[in-house]
Amino acid sequence: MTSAPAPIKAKLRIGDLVFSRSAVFAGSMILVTLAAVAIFLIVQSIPAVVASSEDASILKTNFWDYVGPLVFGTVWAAALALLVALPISIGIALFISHYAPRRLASVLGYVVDLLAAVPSVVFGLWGIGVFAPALVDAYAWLNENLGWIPLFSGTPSATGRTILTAALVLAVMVLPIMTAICREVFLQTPVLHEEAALALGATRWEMIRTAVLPFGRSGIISASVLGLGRALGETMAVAMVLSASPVITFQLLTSVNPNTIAANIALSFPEAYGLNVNVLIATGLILFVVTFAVNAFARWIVSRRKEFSGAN
Amino acid sequence: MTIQTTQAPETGVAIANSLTAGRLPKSAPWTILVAAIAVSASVFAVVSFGSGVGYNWGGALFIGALLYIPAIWLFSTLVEGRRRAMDRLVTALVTGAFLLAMIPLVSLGITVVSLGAARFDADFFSMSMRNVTGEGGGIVHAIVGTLLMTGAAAVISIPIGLMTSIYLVEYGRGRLARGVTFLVDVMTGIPSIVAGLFAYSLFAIFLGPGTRTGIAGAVALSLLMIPVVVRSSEEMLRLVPNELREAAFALGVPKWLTIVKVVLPTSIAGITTGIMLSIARVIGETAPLLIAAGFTASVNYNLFDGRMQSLPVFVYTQYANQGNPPQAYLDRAWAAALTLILIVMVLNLIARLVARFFAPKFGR
Amino acid sequence: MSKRIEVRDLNVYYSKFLAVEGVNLAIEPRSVTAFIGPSGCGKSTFLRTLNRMHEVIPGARVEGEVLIDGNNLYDPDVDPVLVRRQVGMVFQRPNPFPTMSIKENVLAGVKLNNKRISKPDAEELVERSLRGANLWNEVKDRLDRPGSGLSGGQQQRLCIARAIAVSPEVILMDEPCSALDPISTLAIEDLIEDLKQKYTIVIVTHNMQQASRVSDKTAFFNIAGTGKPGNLIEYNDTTTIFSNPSVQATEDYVSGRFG
Amino acid sequence: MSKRIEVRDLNVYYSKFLAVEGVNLAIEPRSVTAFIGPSGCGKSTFLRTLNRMHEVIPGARVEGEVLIDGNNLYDPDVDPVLVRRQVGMVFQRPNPFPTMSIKENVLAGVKLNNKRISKPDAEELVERSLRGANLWNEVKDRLDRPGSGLSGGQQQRLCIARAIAVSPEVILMDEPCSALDPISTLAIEDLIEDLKQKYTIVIVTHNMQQASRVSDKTAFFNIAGTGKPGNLIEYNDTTTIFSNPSVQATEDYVSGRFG
Amino acid sequence: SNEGGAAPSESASTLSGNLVGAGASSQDAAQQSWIAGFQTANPDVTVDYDPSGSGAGRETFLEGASDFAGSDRAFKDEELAAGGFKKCAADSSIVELPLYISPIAVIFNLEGVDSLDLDAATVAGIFAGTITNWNDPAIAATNPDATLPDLAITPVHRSDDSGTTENFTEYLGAAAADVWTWEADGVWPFEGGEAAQGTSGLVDAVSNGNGTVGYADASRAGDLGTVSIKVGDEFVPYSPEAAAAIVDHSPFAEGRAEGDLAIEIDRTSEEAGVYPIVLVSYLIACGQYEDPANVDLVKGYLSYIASPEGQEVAATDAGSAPISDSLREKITAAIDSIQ
Ligand SMILES: Nc1ncnc2c1ncn2[C@@H]1O[C@H](COP(=O)(O)OP(=O)(O)OP(=O)(O)O)[C@@H](O)[C@H]1O
Ligand SMILES: Nc1ncnc2c1ncn2[C@@H]1O[C@H](COP(=O)(O)OP(=O)(O)OP(=O)(O)O)[C@@H](O)[C@H]1O
Ligand SMILES: [Mg+2]
Ligand SMILES: [Mg+2]
Ligand SMILES: O=P([O-])([O-])[O-]
Repeated sequence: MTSAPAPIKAKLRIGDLVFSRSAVFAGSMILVTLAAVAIFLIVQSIPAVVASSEDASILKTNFWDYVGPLVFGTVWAAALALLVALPISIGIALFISHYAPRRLASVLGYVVDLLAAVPSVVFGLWGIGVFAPALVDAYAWLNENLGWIPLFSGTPSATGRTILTAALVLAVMVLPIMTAICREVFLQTPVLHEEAALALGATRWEMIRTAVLPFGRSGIISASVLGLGRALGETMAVAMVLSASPVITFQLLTSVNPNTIAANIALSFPEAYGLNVNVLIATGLILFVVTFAVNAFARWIVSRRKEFSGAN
Repeated sequence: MTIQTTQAPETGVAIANSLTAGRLPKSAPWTILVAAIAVSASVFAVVSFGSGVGYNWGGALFIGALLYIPAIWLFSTLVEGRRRAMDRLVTALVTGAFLLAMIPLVSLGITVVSLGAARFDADFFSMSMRNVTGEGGGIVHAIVGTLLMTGAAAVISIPIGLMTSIYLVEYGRGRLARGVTFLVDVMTGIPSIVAGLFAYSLFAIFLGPGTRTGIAGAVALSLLMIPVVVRSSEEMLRLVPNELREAAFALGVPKWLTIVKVVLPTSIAGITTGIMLSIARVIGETAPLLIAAGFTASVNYNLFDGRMQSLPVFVYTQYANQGNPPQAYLDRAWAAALTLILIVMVLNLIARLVARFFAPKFGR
Repeated sequence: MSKRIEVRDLNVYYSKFLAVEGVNLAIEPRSVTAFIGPSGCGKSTFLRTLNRMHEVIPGARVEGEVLIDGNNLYDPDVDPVLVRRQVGMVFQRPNPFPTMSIKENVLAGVKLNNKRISKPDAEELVERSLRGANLWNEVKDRLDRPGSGLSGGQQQRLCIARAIAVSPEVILMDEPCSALDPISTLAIEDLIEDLKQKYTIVIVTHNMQQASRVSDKTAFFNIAGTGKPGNLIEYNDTTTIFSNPSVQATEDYVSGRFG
Repeated sequence: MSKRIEVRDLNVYYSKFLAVEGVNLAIEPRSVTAFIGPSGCGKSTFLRTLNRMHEVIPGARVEGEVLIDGNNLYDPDVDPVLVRRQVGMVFQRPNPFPTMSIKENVLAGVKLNNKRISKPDAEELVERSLRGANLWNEVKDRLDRPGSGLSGGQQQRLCIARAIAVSPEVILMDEPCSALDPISTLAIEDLIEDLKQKYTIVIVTHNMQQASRVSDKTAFFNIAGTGKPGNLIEYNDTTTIFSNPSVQATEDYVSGRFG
Repeated sequence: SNEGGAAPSESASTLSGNLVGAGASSQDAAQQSWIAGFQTANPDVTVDYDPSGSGAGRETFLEGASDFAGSDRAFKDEELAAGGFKKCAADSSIVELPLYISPIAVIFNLEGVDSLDLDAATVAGIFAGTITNWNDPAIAATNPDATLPDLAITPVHRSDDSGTTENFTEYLGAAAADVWTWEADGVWPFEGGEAAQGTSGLVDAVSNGNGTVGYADASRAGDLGTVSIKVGDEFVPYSPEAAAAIVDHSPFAEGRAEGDLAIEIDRTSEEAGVYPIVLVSYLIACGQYEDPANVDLVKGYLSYIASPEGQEVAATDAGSAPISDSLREKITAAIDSIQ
């Protein structure tokens, strides 16, 4: 059989060393990059945060008053988008992983992935030209019949370019990435567990509820985080579609809507000069912080029931 | 014992086979769907007749489909009992979710193809915009720029992203790993425009103020791409059962070879999908490229010198700064958008083939 | 409560591959039937057709009839969910739900019904099922810990507890004891003895002794060669099969060095 | 070539939970040693410490020494990879690589280590290993089909073939036959008999008969209660353990209705 | 392919090199035409223009990262005083040339109405949100023949910081000070009304809505209805000539260096045939470059833009108003002074 027994003494395995070092290096690269971005943002932001309207012409009073409505709009639009996108993407993922005939499923997966191929500018163009006008009547109807709900009150927009439209466009934009991740995770549910549920007399939905969804939970959260990150940071589509003002309002159907940080940067940056540039970069820093907070929250949810995570 | 599990659901009808108890006939869902659409169509007809507005086919179908969901649930509850009804409801909802997502896709597809077809000609793919005004011109420069910059971003991001996810799944324990996980999430939140600003400023430090180069664009894109690669690959690597790692370890395979030869091949399909998603995520970015890579009408093959055009920036500027005749600009914008989508489609297709080729072969 | 199972001319296919061919068999209520045979002869495959679990595998399909108390399982409008509620199953590999605690695992089948179950009832059911599977003493202090933290044997017993918690009428067991130590195996065999008073039980086993100990009837499956379909060679009272089989192949198999 | 294993005062922890306590044991080269004991008593846990496979589980750690031919496995500068190449392992659940064909699975130990092997050599090795695991006849026509398409028993035999293909010096087997039918089990036992001429073999089994058939020495593990650590109760020649054990618990266990 | 290379044989050009500019997107279409014309005549030259926005253009120029800038407004006095133009010689002044003049049209989308006559106060009222319905008496008063529906007015303004907005609000503030109390600003000064990004976004919003009204570069008015503005006693529709005329009737800013031709548009001019809502976009270069390498190129390019031919291509391709000959004289003198 084998030749003389190899000594059991450790030898420095170059492959292992190189591999683990480069893995650590890559991980550290992220740290470094992010630190660099953070430093860049912070250094650029400091003058803006303390600036007043005299120093920076886009400020009406001070920085915080400027950024307040933007933070609200960012979170509001992203939350609306996620609210719409999450159930739908889970639905699509389930449809592809557990409902559609197998042969069809991979084609359907591909078709949904295609949505990810659409650049945000095109979503913007489509949003202005096709989607928003198509919603005008529906908004008018909602306003007329459900106007007593504060969300639907106010004068409905004549062009349909409201925060709800923007959120829906965002939802469509984050769908593919969320769907793709959910789908991959659902497909990986161990057959053993699915069979266990079915053998207990579960219907397909009950099987999904007992075996698939709990197993995919951390994947679903990851998908949401990615989707939310994308929605929070999306620039062009929102800038093009949304009729924005510096306000805080929960009304979904009017022409006066809060703007998002990223879109605001895109809108104001081209004409910005001097301290105004710093103000805009400082709003970018705030967006960063918002994302931080959202992610920390998601992590916390995932870690809470880690031992039940289904990972072995 | 208070739990009753086994009694066949109570139905009035005497049925020969107790196992068939109270099922809707196979054709029932379709019958109900047609009925729901018919109801909705007639309501729309009445409304349209009453108000004099044109008949809204889309609305009628949509509302009809919507109506189907409670209808099937109701019928199923009556005939088949609560659990089956729930199952049918979820089936309807899940299918509905899918069809709903098809609406924007189809609408977008029709829009882009019909508007983009106008300029899908030979000139468009053999010319740049150099010295072109008004009609004519092409997008060679933008295609070259997009491919070069996205390619460079991929070359930067995929190794870093993949290695990071390997670090997180296979090596990472303790504080650094937790930190990296968290920071990756944070990184997903870098607004694209901030990424552009950062890359622009970074290169300004080294190459002097105001330099706009393809590589700066690529760096901006990789900032956006890395977290997507990490996240999706991490998710896929975690799905590889530990049993397989153990099997390899027990054969005296070093960890790195286990990762390279067992873990990665097992998850290659998911990883490829993730990488494709990340490329799709950045290939359509406008704002950062506008800032970091600038704008030009001529072809530039050199990532490290001079401005570089890209398809999304081209689409955006053609739309935003329309000259005379405006239609020529819009046609170019849509045709470039269509081209961009086709490029991603082709990349996607390649990735799928790769994934299929390497995917685990489950016999069952 | 128990049911009679009758199988008529059953062929099972994996897509085009005929895995099991022409099985005819009648399983009496309130009895234990053992399936024995060499690996790959289609015992698991056949077993799964008795509660339509094979349908979970893409491409798997059957020809023929399986009658449970005279009702054909494969009638076009039979609901497989109903079938599986009446015909429970325990698998070869333990498969507790990793996201659930031990207690939740036991209650999983009951909870599916969305039936409200009072807390004391639930606790009683959990204890009874776990005791039945001889697991109670080992886990009674950690009912809220994840089921996946148990050892292989413990996990399998948890799965048995889960299956009996919904009190099906027929229980199919695919090598349920292959991961168990003798003490647990003994407990499970005792349990099978108990359950047989009310239920119809079908068990696949490689352990000839187990077959002879627990079963009333034994079915011997064999396979002519790789790529060939598995066949039911002989089906008879267990004592007959082990003492006086009518087919040579059966005799060869049961009289192997193992017994 | 075969190695002597000596274990001194070994404690195994899962984080803070002491799973196995104070094991002292010497395993002679060219012998088969069986570990028996009730489920959860730490047989698998202990077995894995013999080739440092426990290190794969986060939080698992040992105290004490394991000497292989006098070299302590747990010396700080010992390379666990080299250990595992000399001390192979077959697991309780079959785990073929899903991305590989049957042939590639058998060659995995060679190929994964980037060793070159000529085509005829490879084919010879594949055939020899598969024959050794009594799988050759069943799969010889589909060596290029995925390994995961086999039945449970076939998969386990494939894993055994994979383990013996790298010809380790010690082979650890954790209930290798629990998913096998008697014929395959017989083949594996024969194989163990063969391998023992050259190798040191340690096998965990629930099958007392198997232990008495194949092993020279038997170690009986037991556990006082849940949450308590497992202990090595008695270690002696197999005949002594089964005929004349010195501890009451051992006698109780081996004389259970099972034999 | 249309990529550079072989020079046309008859070309007598001796110019070669790379010229980089950045700035106002309003000029972009015109810049593309100028670049095309200039590069055709000088095949060894490549000119790039980043339509990154006026502010960014001025910053880029200030940093010395571009050879020239395009801007919808001239540098302010205090910015000039701060100085620090990296490309320019130490104490050089800068040259600001009003080379792109374009009327801003008030556009609307109202079924059955193609044009309206409005005075400044009414336009201001509409955009300030005090006139909210198309059948408002103020509108009817000046449009007796139009059939005005009972329909809400949706005024659309720019959501981005924009030169168009700045010029439009400057006009409203000057011509209708009673109604429009805000200062001229590139950012829309108050909350309310519909907002849209960029000229294209605004035009799309107006076209896709019903009862919408907005303001945009006149070349983009397309089929939309447009407003004739009351100047003196007349209602003047937008036209290139009328736009050029108001520039000619407006004074240059005072206290500027020679060659710095910043114009202060006289929005309240009552001169016949002037159209007061115009956007003047500048090309900005150094009076004296630190590095003389590109001076010939800059002069050549700017001269081409100022030439009747250059102004003509911009008029065709971008719908701008050609500058008058008298303005051209001053501009040519300024270009000649660049060193
Ligand atoms: N999902 C599947 N697709 C294709 N063939 C399969 C599948 N599952 C099993 N087979 C084949 O069907 C035959 C019967 O397999 P089965 O698992 O029923 O055998 P078994 O008697 O249960 O064996 P064991 O005792 O090892 O569990 C085998 O040849 C096997 O390779
Ligand atoms: N990864 C783990 N983390 C924590 N505890 C564990 C882990 N694996 C096993 N244990 C515990 O360690 C003890 C010994 O388990 P082990 O799997 O070694 O038992 P075993 O004797 O092999 O049982 P079986 O015969 O069922 O395989 C058990 O109480 C078990 O719950
Ligand atoms: Mg089986
Ligand atoms: Mg074990
Ligand atoms: O030219 P604008 O500044 O109005 O975009």
